[in-house]
Amino acid sequence: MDLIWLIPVLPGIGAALNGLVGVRYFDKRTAAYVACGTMAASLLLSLVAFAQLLGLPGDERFHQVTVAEWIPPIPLETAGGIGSFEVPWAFTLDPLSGMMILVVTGIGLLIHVYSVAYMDHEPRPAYARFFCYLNLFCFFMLLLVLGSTFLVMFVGWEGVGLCSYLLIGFWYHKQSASDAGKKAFIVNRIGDWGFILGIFLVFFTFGTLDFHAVAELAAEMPVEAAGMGVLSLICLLLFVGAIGKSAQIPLYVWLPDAMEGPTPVSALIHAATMVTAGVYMVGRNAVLFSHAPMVMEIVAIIGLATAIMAATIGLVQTDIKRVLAYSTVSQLGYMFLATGVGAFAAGAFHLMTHAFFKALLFLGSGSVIHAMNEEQDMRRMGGLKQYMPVTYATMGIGALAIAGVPLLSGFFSKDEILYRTFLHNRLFWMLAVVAAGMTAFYMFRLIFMTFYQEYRGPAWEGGHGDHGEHHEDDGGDHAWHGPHESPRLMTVPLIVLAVGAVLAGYVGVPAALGGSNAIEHFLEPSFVAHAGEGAHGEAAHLSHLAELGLMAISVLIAGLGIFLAYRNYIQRPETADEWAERYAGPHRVLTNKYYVDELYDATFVRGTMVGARGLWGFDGGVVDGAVNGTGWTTVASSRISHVLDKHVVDGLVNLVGWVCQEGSYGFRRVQTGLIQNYAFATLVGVFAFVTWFLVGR
Amino acid sequence: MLEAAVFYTLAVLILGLGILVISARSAVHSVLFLVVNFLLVAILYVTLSAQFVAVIQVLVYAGGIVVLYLFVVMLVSLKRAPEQHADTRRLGVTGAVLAGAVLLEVIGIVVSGAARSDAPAGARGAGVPEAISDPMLNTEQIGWVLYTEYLIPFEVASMLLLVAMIGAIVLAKKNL
Amino acid sequence: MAALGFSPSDFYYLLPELILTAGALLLLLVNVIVPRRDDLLFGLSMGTLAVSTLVLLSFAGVDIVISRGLLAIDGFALFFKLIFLVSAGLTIMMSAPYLRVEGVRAGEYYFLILCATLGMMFMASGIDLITLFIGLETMAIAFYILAGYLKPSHRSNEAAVKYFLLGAFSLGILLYGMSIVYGMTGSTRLDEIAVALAAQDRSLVLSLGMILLAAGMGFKIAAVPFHMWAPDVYEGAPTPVTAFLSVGSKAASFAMLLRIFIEGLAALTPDWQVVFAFLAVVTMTVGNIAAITQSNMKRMLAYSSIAHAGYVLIGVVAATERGVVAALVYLWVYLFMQLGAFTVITMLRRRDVVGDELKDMSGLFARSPIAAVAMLLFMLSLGGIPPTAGFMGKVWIFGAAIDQGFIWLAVVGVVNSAISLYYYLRVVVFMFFREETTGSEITIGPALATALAVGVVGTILFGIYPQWLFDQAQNAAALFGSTASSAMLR
Amino acid sequence: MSNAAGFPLLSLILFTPLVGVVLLLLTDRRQEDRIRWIANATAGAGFLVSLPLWFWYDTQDAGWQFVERLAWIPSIGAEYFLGVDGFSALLILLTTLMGVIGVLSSWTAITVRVKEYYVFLLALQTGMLGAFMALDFLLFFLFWEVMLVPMYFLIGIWGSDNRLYSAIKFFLFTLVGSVVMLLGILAVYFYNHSVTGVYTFDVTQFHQLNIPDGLQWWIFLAFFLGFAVKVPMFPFHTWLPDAHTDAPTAGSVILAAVLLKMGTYGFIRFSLPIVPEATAAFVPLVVGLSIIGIIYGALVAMAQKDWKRLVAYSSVSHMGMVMLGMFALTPVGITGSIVQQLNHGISTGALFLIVGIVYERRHTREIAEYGGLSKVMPVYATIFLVMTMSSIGLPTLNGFIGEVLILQGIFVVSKFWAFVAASGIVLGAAYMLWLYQRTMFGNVTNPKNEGLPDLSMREIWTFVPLLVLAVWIGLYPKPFLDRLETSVDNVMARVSSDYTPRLAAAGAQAGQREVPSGTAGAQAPVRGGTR
Amino acid sequence: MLEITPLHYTALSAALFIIGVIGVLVRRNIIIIFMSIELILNAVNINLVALSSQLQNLVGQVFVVFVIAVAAAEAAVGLGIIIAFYRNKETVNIDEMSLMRW
Repeated sequence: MDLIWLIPVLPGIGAALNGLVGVRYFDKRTAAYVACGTMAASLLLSLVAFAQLLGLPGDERFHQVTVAEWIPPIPLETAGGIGSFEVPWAFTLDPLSGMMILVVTGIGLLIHVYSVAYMDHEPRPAYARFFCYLNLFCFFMLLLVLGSTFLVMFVGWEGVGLCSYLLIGFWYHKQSASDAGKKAFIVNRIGDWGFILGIFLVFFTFGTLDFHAVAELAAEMPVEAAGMGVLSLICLLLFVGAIGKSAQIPLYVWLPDAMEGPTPVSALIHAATMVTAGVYMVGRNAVLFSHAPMVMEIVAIIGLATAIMAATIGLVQTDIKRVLAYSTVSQLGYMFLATGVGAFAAGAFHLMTHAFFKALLFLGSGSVIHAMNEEQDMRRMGGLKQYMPVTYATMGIGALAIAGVPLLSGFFSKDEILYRTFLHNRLFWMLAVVAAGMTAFYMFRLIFMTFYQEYRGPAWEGGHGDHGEHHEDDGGDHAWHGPHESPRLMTVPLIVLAVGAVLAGYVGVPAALGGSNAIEHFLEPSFVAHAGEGAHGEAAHLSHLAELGLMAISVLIAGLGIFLAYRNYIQRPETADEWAERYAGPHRVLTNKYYVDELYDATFVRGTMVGARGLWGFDGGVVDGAVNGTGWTTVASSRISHVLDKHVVDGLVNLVGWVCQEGSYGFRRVQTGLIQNYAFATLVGVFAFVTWFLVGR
Repeated sequence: MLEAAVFYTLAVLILGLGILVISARSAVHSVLFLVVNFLLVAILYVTLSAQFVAVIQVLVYAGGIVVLYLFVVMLVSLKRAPEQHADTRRLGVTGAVLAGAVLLEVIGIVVSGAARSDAPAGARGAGVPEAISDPMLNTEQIGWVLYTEYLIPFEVASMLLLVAMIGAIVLAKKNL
Repeated sequence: MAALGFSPSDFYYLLPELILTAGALLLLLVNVIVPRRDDLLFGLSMGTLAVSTLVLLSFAGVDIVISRGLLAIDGFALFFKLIFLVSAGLTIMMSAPYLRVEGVRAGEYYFLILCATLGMMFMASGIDLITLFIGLETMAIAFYILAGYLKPSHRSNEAAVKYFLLGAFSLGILLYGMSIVYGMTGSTRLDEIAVALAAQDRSLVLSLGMILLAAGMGFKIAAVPFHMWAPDVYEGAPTPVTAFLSVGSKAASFAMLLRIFIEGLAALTPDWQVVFAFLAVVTMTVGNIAAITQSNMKRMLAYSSIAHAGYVLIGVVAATERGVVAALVYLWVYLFMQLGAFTVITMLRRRDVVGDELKDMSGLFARSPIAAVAMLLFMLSLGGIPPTAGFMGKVWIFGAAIDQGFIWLAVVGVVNSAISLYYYLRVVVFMFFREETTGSEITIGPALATALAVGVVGTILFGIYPQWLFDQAQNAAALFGSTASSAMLR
Repeated sequence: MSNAAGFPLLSLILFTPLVGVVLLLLTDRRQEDRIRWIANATAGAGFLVSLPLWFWYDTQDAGWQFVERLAWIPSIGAEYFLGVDGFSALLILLTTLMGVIGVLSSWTAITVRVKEYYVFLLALQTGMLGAFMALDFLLFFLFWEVMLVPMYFLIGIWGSDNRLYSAIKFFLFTLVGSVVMLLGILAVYFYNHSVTGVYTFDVTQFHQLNIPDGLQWWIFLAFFLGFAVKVPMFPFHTWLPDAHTDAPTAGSVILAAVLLKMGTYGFIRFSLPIVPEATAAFVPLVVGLSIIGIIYGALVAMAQKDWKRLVAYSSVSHMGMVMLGMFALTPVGITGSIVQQLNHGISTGALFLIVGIVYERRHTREIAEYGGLSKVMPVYATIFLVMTMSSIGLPTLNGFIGEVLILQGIFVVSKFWAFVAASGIVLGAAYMLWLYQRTMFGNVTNPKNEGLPDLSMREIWTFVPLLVLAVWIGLYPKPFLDRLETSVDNVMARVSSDYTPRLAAAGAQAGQREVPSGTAGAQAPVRGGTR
Repeated sequence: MLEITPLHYTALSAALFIIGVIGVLVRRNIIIIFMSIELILNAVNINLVALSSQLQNLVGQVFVVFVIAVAAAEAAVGLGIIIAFYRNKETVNIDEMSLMRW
């Protein structure tokens, strides 16, 4: 277990190899082997470490490794006197991080393997670059997960943001891709702004940045039920960071755009791992959050609102990846809802199951896109079931899982969340259930539009259909022979993930269904300050029967969603359009994603740019001009001084400058060359002094 | 009484001639007024019992310098009226007014100073011989002071005159 | 023998002056006996200066009053006399090639330079108004002639007329001031004046005398508003004469000014401090601001020299030993940088080029890197950028002002020195950044090379290791300051 | 005070570039390659001789090290007094390293007046090194001013379009500040004399003065003007974009990497310890200006169309950050400030090199002229990316360490300031990424860019040290922070009377440092804690 | 009024001095300006002699001797300069002497 630091470092080495040497010298195979090999090694280590962790008694499952000093101790004032600002490179393995490293390395490895085939048509340097980024991402993600202090986590936090930026903009020659990358990074930075301030406040309050130490200290502070105390402020700031990273309202806008990246990237980063970092972070600081009930409430509300809003937008999207993206946003909202109502374990559980089925769905969509020659619009697909059965089957499983169909993983985790929400607030529960229904609807809308109905895509050589379209995409540099099943390297990960999506839920079968909710008990130590201490808020309980009733309701709603999708897209495909016409207003709002992007663009982006240009003008015109005016410089560039004259009014310095310049000419003008005027000046001097002495002394 | 009469007469004449010097149209007239002025000043010196200075005044100024002036005025045979061309930027009149103001100030200061302590409280320099009203003694005294106490400046003055001489030659000679 | 007013020892201590006089007279003779031997005349005058300097140096540490209280042979005088002799030597060195190009006779020219130096030496030594006045006039008359020495040149003529007329006019003012001081104290000897003034109340009449004296001296040091002759005369006079005028004459006038005001009018210190403070401020400001738009090098340096007089006046205003040291140090380093700059301008005077316009400096670096780099040094030094001597001078000046609480004066001073860099750098721009050139090749003869070398060495040496200079200046000011401060204490 | 080297190491470092100058002067101006070799060899030698400062530096010695002290101008008490602490040692190393890089990067960029160019570059090097070493205030000022001239020429002769204007602006701006600073120096000098009766410019002596409040204010303002212009702080920054834009690449690199550090160095070395009370009194002003600088610089950078000018404005923003950390007057803040100075030197220096490389190929700095360079110059794009990330403070790279320390340092002083300043980070990401996108991403739209060659081996080598440093400081800054410990503590001991230097504390309670101070926080429940 | 004190002489001297100054300021003929300067010097001399007489101190008169010597020297040089100037410009008008300005 002392070698856990190797878990992130291995992919890091892979990234370095591929980045420094690979781009120039590796052929595709080598690059792929390096990347997958390091990931596999990392997975292996994770498994061993996890096994060792399991081998420990429940309340001792905490292991910290300090690799090196990072920032050596520097004295600094804190709220409690002079503290010592000190950050080591330290890693923590506990149940929560243990689960996470498994998810990251496991799904990471699968996606690496998948990418080997998916990215095959890329040129060699780009191929190596891709794997370099992917490995780098895993490095940072594992750092984030394993880091035992806030700052180490922040390193991973920012690092995954960077990788996300790089991978979204992987096809940098596409304007939209590089735009999306930039947007992701900058929006994330806004979140990071809150996060880092939260970290500062943590240090200021506790004098340490170690999660464990902070949790222990925080546990001894009173719960801030009545008002916003310092803990609430910390949590709020941290949550701002989580909002950015996990794409919650109002900072969710980057995630749908991030779909510009290659699909494996979407699967790994924007579904399975990175975007859940916010949830993970909140879970990491469960003790802090549970001392700030008001913030918890905010977390829950934002999570819920995001879940609903994203689900509604997902209803009308036509881009296959965007549907999945909004679905991700929505599911993340669920996770926050869970943490917000205090069900940290449920949130983490859903995080894990979601990682499986969402990665599966993305990879499946990637497979479809691959098959359709980079076509992403569902309206141009249809009837693919016959061409790619494996993809169809696995995606179907994924959709069932996310829709919450019983006995699949999503069912268990989602119902746990809904149950806990119900305990917390019934209104929340109702809304969450509605969102779940919408999820089912749009997921099956996706399945139906893609795999059922008629084939609506472009024609291929020798194939049927005659409405050939010109493709801008240069991805298809080889002739396209119609939709086809993806190669083995892609389907195997799909199958593995599908198995996962089915089985992952069984680690957390609720008691109502006769399970023991193993995952919850396993994770519990990570959410309390002292192992063995009981979890909070376990007071309210429902009978198993009521719990089963709730499950039934949510299953019913999900079934309703699926049915509606079936009716609208299989039975009567025209209904969709009818509805769209009938509710034209709402439909437009939804297709335009509530105009949030436009709103942000008009306010923040444009505002900033206008401000920036204005300041520049100010800088060039006034501040600079003011200085230019100071005579000496003016003469050097008469042209500039000419322009300057217009700015003379602006400020005293400017005036001084002008006086200075004119003064020089003035003094010269006095120098008339006439001797008598010179003598006159002398006389003036004498007169002035005499008068001064006469009057003043 | 007589002293006052003499002084006022001389003062009026000196100032009047001074004004004539600076206001005469022709340079030649100016020079002539200047000679008379110098002579009157010499008389003034006599009334102040500075006979030696008076003699020098007559010899050097009236005899030497003015002749030089006259000589130059003649030499500079004017082909056009010297004051024809006037530069408009010249502050002549303003200057005259300002000079008048300075004069008022100076006289004011002198008068006020005199009013406070009716004579400047001068301390006589140590070892400086007293001036004696006897004309012969005055000359002797001055000679004594000049050749003992002020010997070095006197020598320097001789160099100064040599410089002036050489300079005048250098400047005035046509092809040197 | 005391009754005669002098003793043989007086002549011993006047040996440097006597040698100078003898040399000057010999020069006249040789000029007549062996005509057209400019090199001989050059050697003779340089030799005279050298011997005079050597003798002078042997008086180091002497502090006596000779000639019945008219002359002081002290460190202060020694310091200034060195400035005069060195600047005269450098002037003659740069004159030799210049006169050849201009085609004028050298004999009387060297004679006049030596006589002007003689006058200056009396200005530094004199502690009596008459002596000072005679010294001043000896120098001034020599300069009147030198300014007009290029007789065919209209500009030279005009410079002479202007300098002469205004000089005579200001002489009248100065003399009137002296007569008032004499009337109020009954003496022309500075020590007696100091004693007499200390015994009486301050009166307006005295203030009037002081103002007139300040105006008269202000003319000589070219302080605003008595400065107006300077640009025109500097521009018109032969370049080496301008150099000598701006260094020697200015230093001598400062010597006289320091003697009169700090030693003689010590009792009036608060009064003349305000006068000079005002003069310093306007002088620096007007000098620098007017200089920034000049296109003629000599004219620009004239304004710059006006501004420098302003800096030195700050030292005078401080009116302490530190202030005097500052003034001395400044004048000494000013000697090297100003003369150096004029040496370069002299260099540019060739048969076909007048060489004193700013544009004549164009591409100097390409044509003569050594001259350009030297000029760069002089410009930086004038602007007060280390590690040049000018910086050390400014440190002293501003230090003296701050020491005495004249912080505002120091602030004006430093702001001005920053402004001044603008026009000094303009020269650099022309020399280094422009390509076009004018006129024939520049050749640096041995005399000019020596002058340039002295300027460069002085500028750098006193910038990097000024200890020797500071010691000398402190000695000079200490001997001088002892009498001054005793009078100042009243 | 000691000299571990046993020989005048600092003088050796100081005068090595001058030896090069002399050698260059003796070389025929037409043998350009030989000149280049000499210059590179000298710069390399300069770096090598400065390395002992890293290895021989004793982090346990709180005094000045490698001290050399000779009489210079006894009559005014000025001395040839050199010595370093951790702070100046690091800056000296940065200077010598940047010297190598600057000289190396000029190999092909400079084709006219080669000899003079290297002469000025090396002379500049001596000036900068001297300023960092001098412990005599007059000597410091001398070197401080000496730097101006070579830089003026570098901009004025080898600069681009508006070079004369920029050069003079640079010169005069800095000069005005520094002459006023000179007055401040003199005021301290005379005050010291009035107290001790000794005329001296010894900075270590000044560090022990307790100057009365009123005088402190004035001295602080005088110093402030001098240093703030150099930094440059917000209202005094306008010379910077011009100077940077027009300077040749090496000039910009050195200007950004080293020259700007003069100002911050001055603050830490002189303002803070000599006039601590005034420093404390002026914190709101300086912090306010710094924060304005951070935001303002970032916003203006965003509006730029000129690549180099954008980087220049980013400098304004970053240096605002440096000033902010310094005037937190907390050990973490000051440490961060110093680290950030190094970081700024590394990343901004590299960014200017980056601009210089395409400028050399294309002779334009218009961002719009570029685009899609990733395709034609992948190595270049990669390096640019790393440096962009370093500049915007991405963790694992150097910038992050500095920013975190600075913000943490200011946070404990005022939450509000930290809130506002941290938002500069967001803007920083925005303009840098936008720049990166506009230049590197997209398709090659401008046909002139199609044939651009990627970096040559020489060019890569100019970046390698910077990349290594960026990663090193990002991942393991301990060696750097250890070296700063005593420097920061000495300053802190002046600005805060109850501060206990770490070295002393460690000596007093040897081994008891592990006691987490956080427990103190737990005992006293915290309420908001805004001061 | 009737008792003639040094004050009277000083006033006379001041008046003459100012007359000279006015002459310098208003006339355009250089030669007349020179003569005005002579008036100024004379004013100084009157002052000195009167003070000397009043102080019973000969130094003032010695001073006058020197002033007269200097006046003579100046006259010689000044007139030499005028002649040199006149040779070139054929004028003694001071207003035509503004070649160098600004």
